[in-house]
Amino acid sequence: MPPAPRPAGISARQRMLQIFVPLLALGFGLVVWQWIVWAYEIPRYILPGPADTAIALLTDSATLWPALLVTLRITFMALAMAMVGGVFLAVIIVQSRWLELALSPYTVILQVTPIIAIAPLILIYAPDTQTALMICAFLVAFFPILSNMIQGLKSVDHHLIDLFELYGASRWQSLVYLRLPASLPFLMVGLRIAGGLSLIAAVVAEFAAGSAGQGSGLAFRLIEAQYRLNLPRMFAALVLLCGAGIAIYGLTSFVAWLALRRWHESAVRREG
Amino acid sequence: MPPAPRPAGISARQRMLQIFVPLLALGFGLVVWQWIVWAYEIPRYILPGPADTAIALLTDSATLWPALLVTLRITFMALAMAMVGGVFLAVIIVQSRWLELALSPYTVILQVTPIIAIAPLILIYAPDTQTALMICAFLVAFFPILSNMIQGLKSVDHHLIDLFELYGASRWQSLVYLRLPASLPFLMVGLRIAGGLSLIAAVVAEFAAGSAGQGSGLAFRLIEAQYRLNLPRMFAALVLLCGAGIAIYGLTSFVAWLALRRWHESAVRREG
Amino acid sequence: GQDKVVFGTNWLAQAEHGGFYQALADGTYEQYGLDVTIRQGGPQAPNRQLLVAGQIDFYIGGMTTIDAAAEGVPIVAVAAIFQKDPQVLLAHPEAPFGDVASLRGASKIIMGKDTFFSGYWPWIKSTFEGFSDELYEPYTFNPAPFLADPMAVQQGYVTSEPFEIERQAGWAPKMFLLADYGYQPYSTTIQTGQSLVEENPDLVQRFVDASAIGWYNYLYGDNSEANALILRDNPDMSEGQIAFGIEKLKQYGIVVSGDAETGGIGCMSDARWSEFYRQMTEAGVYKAGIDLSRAYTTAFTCKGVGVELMAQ
Amino acid sequence: MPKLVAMRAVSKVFADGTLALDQMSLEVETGEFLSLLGPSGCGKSTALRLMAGLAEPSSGVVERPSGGGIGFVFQEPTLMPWQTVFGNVFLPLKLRGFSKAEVRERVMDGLQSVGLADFAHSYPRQLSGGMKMRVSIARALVTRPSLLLMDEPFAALDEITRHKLNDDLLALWRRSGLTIVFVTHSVFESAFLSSRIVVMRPRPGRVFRELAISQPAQRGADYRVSESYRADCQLVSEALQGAISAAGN
Amino acid sequence: MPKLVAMRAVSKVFADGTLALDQMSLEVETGEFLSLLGPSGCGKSTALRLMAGLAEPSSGVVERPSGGGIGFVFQEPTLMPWQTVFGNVFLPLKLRGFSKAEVRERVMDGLQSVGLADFAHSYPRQLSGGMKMRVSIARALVTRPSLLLMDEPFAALDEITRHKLNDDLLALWRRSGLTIVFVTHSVFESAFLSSRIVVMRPRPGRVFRELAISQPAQRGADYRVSESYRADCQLVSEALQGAISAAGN
Ligand SMILES: Nc1ncnc2c1ncn2[C@@H]1O[C@H](COP(=O)(O)OP(=O)(O)OP(=O)(O)O)[C@@H](O)[C@H]1O
Ligand SMILES: Nc1ncnc2c1ncn2[C@@H]1O[C@H](COP(=O)(O)OP(=O)(O)OP(=O)(O)O)[C@@H](O)[C@H]1O
Ligand SMILES: [Mg+2]
Ligand SMILES: [Mg+2]
Repeated sequence: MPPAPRPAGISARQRMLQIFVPLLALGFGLVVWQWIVWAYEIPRYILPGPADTAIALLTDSATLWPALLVTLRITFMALAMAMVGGVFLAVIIVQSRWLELALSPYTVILQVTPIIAIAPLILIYAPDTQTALMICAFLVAFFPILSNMIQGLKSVDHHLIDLFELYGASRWQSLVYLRLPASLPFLMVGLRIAGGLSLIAAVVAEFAAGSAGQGSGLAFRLIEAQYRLNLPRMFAALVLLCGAGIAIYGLTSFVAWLALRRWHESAVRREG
Repeated sequence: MPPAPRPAGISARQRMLQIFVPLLALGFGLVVWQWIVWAYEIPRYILPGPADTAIALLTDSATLWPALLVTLRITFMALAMAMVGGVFLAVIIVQSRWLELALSPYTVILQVTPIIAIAPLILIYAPDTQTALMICAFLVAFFPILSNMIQGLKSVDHHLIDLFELYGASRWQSLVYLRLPASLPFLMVGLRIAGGLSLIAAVVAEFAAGSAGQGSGLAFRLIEAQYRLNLPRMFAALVLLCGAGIAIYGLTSFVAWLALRRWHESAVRREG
Repeated sequence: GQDKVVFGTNWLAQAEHGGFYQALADGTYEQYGLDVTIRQGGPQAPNRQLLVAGQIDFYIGGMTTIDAAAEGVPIVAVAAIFQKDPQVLLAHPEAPFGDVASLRGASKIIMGKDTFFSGYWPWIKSTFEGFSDELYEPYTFNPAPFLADPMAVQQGYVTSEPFEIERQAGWAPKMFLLADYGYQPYSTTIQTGQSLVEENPDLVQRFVDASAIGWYNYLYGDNSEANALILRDNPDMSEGQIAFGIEKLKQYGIVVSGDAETGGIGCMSDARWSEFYRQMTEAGVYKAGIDLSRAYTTAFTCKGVGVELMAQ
Repeated sequence: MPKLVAMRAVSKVFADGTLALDQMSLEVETGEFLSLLGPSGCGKSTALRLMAGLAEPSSGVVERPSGGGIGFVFQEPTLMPWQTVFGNVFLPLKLRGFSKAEVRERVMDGLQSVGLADFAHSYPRQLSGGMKMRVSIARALVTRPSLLLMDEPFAALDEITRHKLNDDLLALWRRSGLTIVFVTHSVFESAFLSSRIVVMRPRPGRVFRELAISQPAQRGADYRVSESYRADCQLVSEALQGAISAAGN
Repeated sequence: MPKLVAMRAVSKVFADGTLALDQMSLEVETGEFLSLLGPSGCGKSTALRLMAGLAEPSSGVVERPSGGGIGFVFQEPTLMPWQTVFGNVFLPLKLRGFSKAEVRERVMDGLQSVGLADFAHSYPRQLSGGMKMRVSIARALVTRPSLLLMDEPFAALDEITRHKLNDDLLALWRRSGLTIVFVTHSVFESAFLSSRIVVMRPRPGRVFRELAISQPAQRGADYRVSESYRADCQLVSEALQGAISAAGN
C-alpha cells in the first residue's frame, strides 16, 4: 500500500519500488532455488529447478492456463460469497450478545470441519459439482472475514455510536454510515487473509470434490502431474498458483489502500 | 467475552448465560439434526443422527480420545509456533517498507501453496514425521496472525508514536510498551482465526503426511471410519473435532477478553 | 548382519498386503537376512514420493513405473504380486447395468484421481462408446454418495468395498471386475530404485523371494500372525473383512493365476507389459516411444520360488 | 415557563463503582440559556449525556422531550475520520434523509459561520484541534435543533474566534427561541451568555448554587466591559470557589 | 541569554499541500516563559512539534538542544488506553529505565499535584475530559524536564483548577530555571504567566508581534486584579486582534 495520503504524494520512484522490490526479492529467491538444486545435485524428480519449471510452464501452457482460470473463477466467487456472507453474519451477530453466544459455536464448527470429511455430504446435496466446489471454498474463506468483521464492528468508537444514537440514526443507517466504514481496517485484514485462503480453498475443494478433465482447475493438474511423477509440471502449476496468490494479495492490498488511504493510521504516512 | 469492564461487574446470571446459551443453541442444533434424519429417513450410512453418533463416541472412545490428544498436541504446538513466528515476522516486516515489499511475496507463497503438494518435500527434509506435521500445520496457521499483526502494528495511534519518540524510547521499548499492546485488538482476531485454523491444519497435515496406525490423530480415524462406511464413528470423530474447535475458540476468546477487557471498545460495555 | 529395508505400502494395512505382513510375522524376511519395517500408506500418504526420494526402499505400486520411465525417474517394478487387477466397478443391485459398456448410463462414476488419470478410466473411454469425463466424480473414500444415488457407479477393490457396503447397507452391490473385460495391468507391483537393482541385486532378489513365500503362506498357510500384525497396524480392520479379502483374492485368482501358476507369485512377462503399454498408449495415457526396459525388470521373478508351498 | 428537561434526584454510578452524580435535581426551561459550571470531573458531561438520553440514570428520573431536535457538541470533537469536513457536518442531515444536493448550501453556510468553508474537503486528521471543534459545532447547529447541549465547545478556540462564536450563538438563541445547556469552564463566558448559571459541586456532582443573570437582552461587545457584567462574573466566581471549598476537596 | 531553541525562516508544508508555517523565525531563550498566542489553525501546534523534533521543517532550520529533557503536553491528552493513570504517568520514567518501585512516590506526587491521586488505578476511559488532560500534564512534569512544551494544557479545566495549576507552574518555573513554551488561547493566562508573548498571524503562520511582559516575578493572586496585569492583557488582546485583522482573514 502506498503510504502517502494522496495519490499525488507518490513519486514515480516509489511506484517503481513497489513493483521492483518484490520482483527483485522473488528473483533472488529463484537464484537461491536454482543454486540449491545445483549445489546439492537434487534430481529433477525430487525438486526441479526454476529452469525446468519454466520450461514446463511454457510447454504445458495449453493446459495450465485454462486450469488457472477455472481455479480463479472459483476463488473469486468463493471470496465474493465469503465477503458477503462473513460481513452479513457479522452484522447479525453483533446485534445481540445472545445471538453471538448462540451462533458462534456454529461458525466454529464450520471452520474446523475438514472439507474432506464433509465433501461427500455436500456432493450429495449440492445441485452440481461447481456449486459443491463453491460451497467448500466458501466454508474455508469466510471465517477470517467473519472474525475480523465482528471485531471491527465491536471496535467502533463509542463516542461515535453516541453521536449516531443522538441523531436518531436507524439501525441500517448506523450500519452503513458508521459501523461498516469504521470496521474497514479490520475487514481489510480479513479480506487479505481470505484472498489467499479462498485460492487455497478452491484448490482443496477441487481435491475433495473436484471436477476433472476438460473443465478442471489447477488442483487437478497439480495432482495429475504429481501422480505422473512430472514434477516440473507440478511446480509449474505451483508457480501459477503462487503467482495468482501474489496477484490476489496485491489486489486485496490495493483495495485496502483505496479504502483506508485517506484516513486510517495504517495507510496514512505519519506527518513529520 | 463478558462485556463488563471489571470482573466484579459480571453477575452470576451473565456468567451462566455465557455457558448456557451456546449449549442451548447446540442442543437445538442436535434436535434439528435428529429431526432431519428422522423426517427424511436418511440412512445411517449417509448421515447418522446424533444418537448414533453419541453411541459411536462412547463405544469408540478407546481409539478416539487418544487420537484427539495427538491432534491437539500438534494443534497447540503449531498455534504456538504460528503466534511466535507471525508476531516476530510482523515486527520485522513493519520495520521498513522495503522489507515488507521484499518479504510479502514469500509470506503469500507460503499461504497459498497447498500442503498436499509440498508435504512430500517437507517429509523428505524434516527430521521426523512429527516435525513435518508441525511444519505443515504451522504453515496454515501463521498467515492470519501475520496479517492481523501487521495491520495492528501499522494502526498504532500516531500521536502515541510521537510521544514515545519524544521520550527517546528505544525501538525495543516502543515495541514492548506501545506497538504490541496497541496491536492486541488485531492480534486477538488473528489468534482466534489461527486457533481454529491450526486445528484444521493439524488434521490436513495428518492427511498429507499420512502418518497412520498407532500414534495417529483424529484425521486418520476420520478417514478410516469414512472408508469403512462407519459414518457414526466418523461423525463421532467430527464431533470431537468440533468440540475441540469450540473449546479452542472459547480459550482464544477468553485470552482476548483478558487482554482487552479493561480498555478496548470491543470488550468494554458502552456506558449508558 | 541384517539388511535394513523400509517397505512402504499404498494403503492402510489390509488383506491385500497380507503376504508382506506374513513374511514379516513368520520370520521369512529375517531368514533372508532382511530387517523389514513396513510403513503403511493412507489416503494421501506420500509413500511413492518417498520411494522416489530414496527414503523408502520398496513400495507397493501399480504400473506407474511407466510414468517414471517417461519422466526419467529411476524406479522400476521388480515383481507383480497381483496378476489381476482387483479393481471393480460397483453398482446398485437393481440398477439396469449388465456389463461395463452399459455403465455409460450411470448418473456418475465415482473414482479416485489415480484411476482417472492413468487407470482404467482412459481405457474404458477408448474401449467403449459413450463414456465422457462428465460422469466422473472424485472418490473421497466415503461410499455415501454412491449409496445415496441408485444410478451411481463407484470404484472399489473386489476384496474390500463390496464387503463394507453389504455390511452397512444390507445389500450386495453388482460388481464388474475390469480384468474380466480386458483391462490387464499388473497390480501390487513391488517397485524399487534403479540404483538398488544395479548395486545390490541380491538384496532385491531376497526381498522379492521372501515376499513371494510370504504370500504363499498367507494365502495357503497359517496367516493368523500376519492378521494380528495387520490388526495392530490398522485397528479398524476387522477379522471378517480380512477373511472376505482372502477369499476374494483366491476366488478371482488375483494373486495366483496365469504366469504365476507356474512361474510363482510375482511373475511378470514382457508380453503383458508391452500389451498394457500398447493399450494405454492407444487410450492416450502414455506417449509412444517410452523405453519400457526402464520401467520394469523380469530378472527377479518367474523362478518358481515358493510354488511348492501351494500344495500345503 | 414550561420545563423542557428535568432531572429529579438523579444519581449515576458507573460500572466501576464511581459515583458521578448524587441525587442531582435540575430543571431546564424552554427557551433558556443555561450554563453548567463546576470543577473538572464533577459530572457536567455526565449530566449532559443524561439529558440527551445517551445514558440511563442509576436512580432518579430524567424527563426529556421525546423525539429529535437535539444538537450536541461533545467535549471531544467526535468526528468520523473517514469523512471529510463536509461529510461530517452533513451527517445529521443525511440521517434525516436529505440528499447532498438539497442541503449543500446549508452545510456550507454552517462551515462558513465557523470559518472553515475552505476546509470542506479536508479530513479531520488534517485539521488543528480548534478546527476540529469548530466542525463539531457546525454539525450540531446544522439541524437547527430546538435543544442544544454543548460541552465546552469553545475551550480550544482563541479569544477572538471565541468571542465571535459567542456573539453568533447568542444571536441565534435570541432569534430562534432555542434552549441551550452549555457547559463551560469560563466564568466570563457563562456570565456573558447565560440567562441562568448552575454551579455544581465536586464529585459526586449535584447542584451547588443557581444564579439568574439579570440582563439577558442587549449583550454586545460593550457589555463585556460593563459593570453589571463584571459583578456577575464576580458572583459566579465566588459561587464556584464556594462549591469547591464547601466540598472540602 | 543563550538560545535554547531557534527557528530560522522555517516553513512547513503538509503532504496535502497545506502551508502551515511560512518563513517563521523565533528564538526561545534559556529560562524564559514564552507564550504562543494566535488564532485557531495558525500553526502553533505545528511550531511546537518542530521545536520538539517531532516534525521536520519543509524549509528553514530548527536548532534545538540535542538529547532529552523535553516535556510535552499535547493538545489532546494522548494517553495509552491500556495503561492506568499511574502507568501513563510512569511511562517517561519507565522509558528511562526506572523501576516502578523506585519512582512510585514521584509519580504519585505528580498525580497529587493535579488532584488525581485517587484515580491512579483508573483507566483513561473512566476519566472526564479535564482529568485526562491533567494526567497528561502530570506525565510531562514527572521527568523534571529542562524544556517544557505545552499545547493548551489548561483549556479543559475549570477556572479554579486552572488558577491553581497556573500558580504551580509559575512556582516550578521560578524554582527550577526551566524553559517553557506555552500555547494558550487565553489572553489572561498568557499575560499572567509569561515573560514574553509571541502572537502569530493566521495561517500560514508566522510571528506577528512579540511582547515582553514587564514583571515576571511576584505574581500572586492579587496580581490578577492589578492594573499592570490588566494593561498587559489589553496589549495582548489588541495584538491578537491586530494579527487577525492584518491578515484580512
Ligand atoms: N465511563 C466511565 N467510567 C467510570 N467513571 C467515569 C466514566 N465517565 C466518567 N466517569 C467519572 O465520572 C465523573 C464525572 O465525569 P464527567 O465527565 O461528567 O466530568 P466533567 O464534569 O465533565 O469533567 P470535565 O470538566 O473534566 O470534563 C468523573 O469523576 C469520572 O472519573
Ligand atoms: N496532518 C496535517 N495534514 C495537513 N494539514 C495539517 C495537518 N496538521 C495540521 N494541518 C494544518 O496546518 C495548520 C496549522 O495547524 P496547527 O495544528 O499547527 O494549528 P494550531 O495553531 O495549533 O491551531 P489550534 O489552536 O486550533 O490548535 C492548520 O491549517 C491545519 O489545517
Ligand atoms: Mg466533561
Ligand atoms: Mg493546536
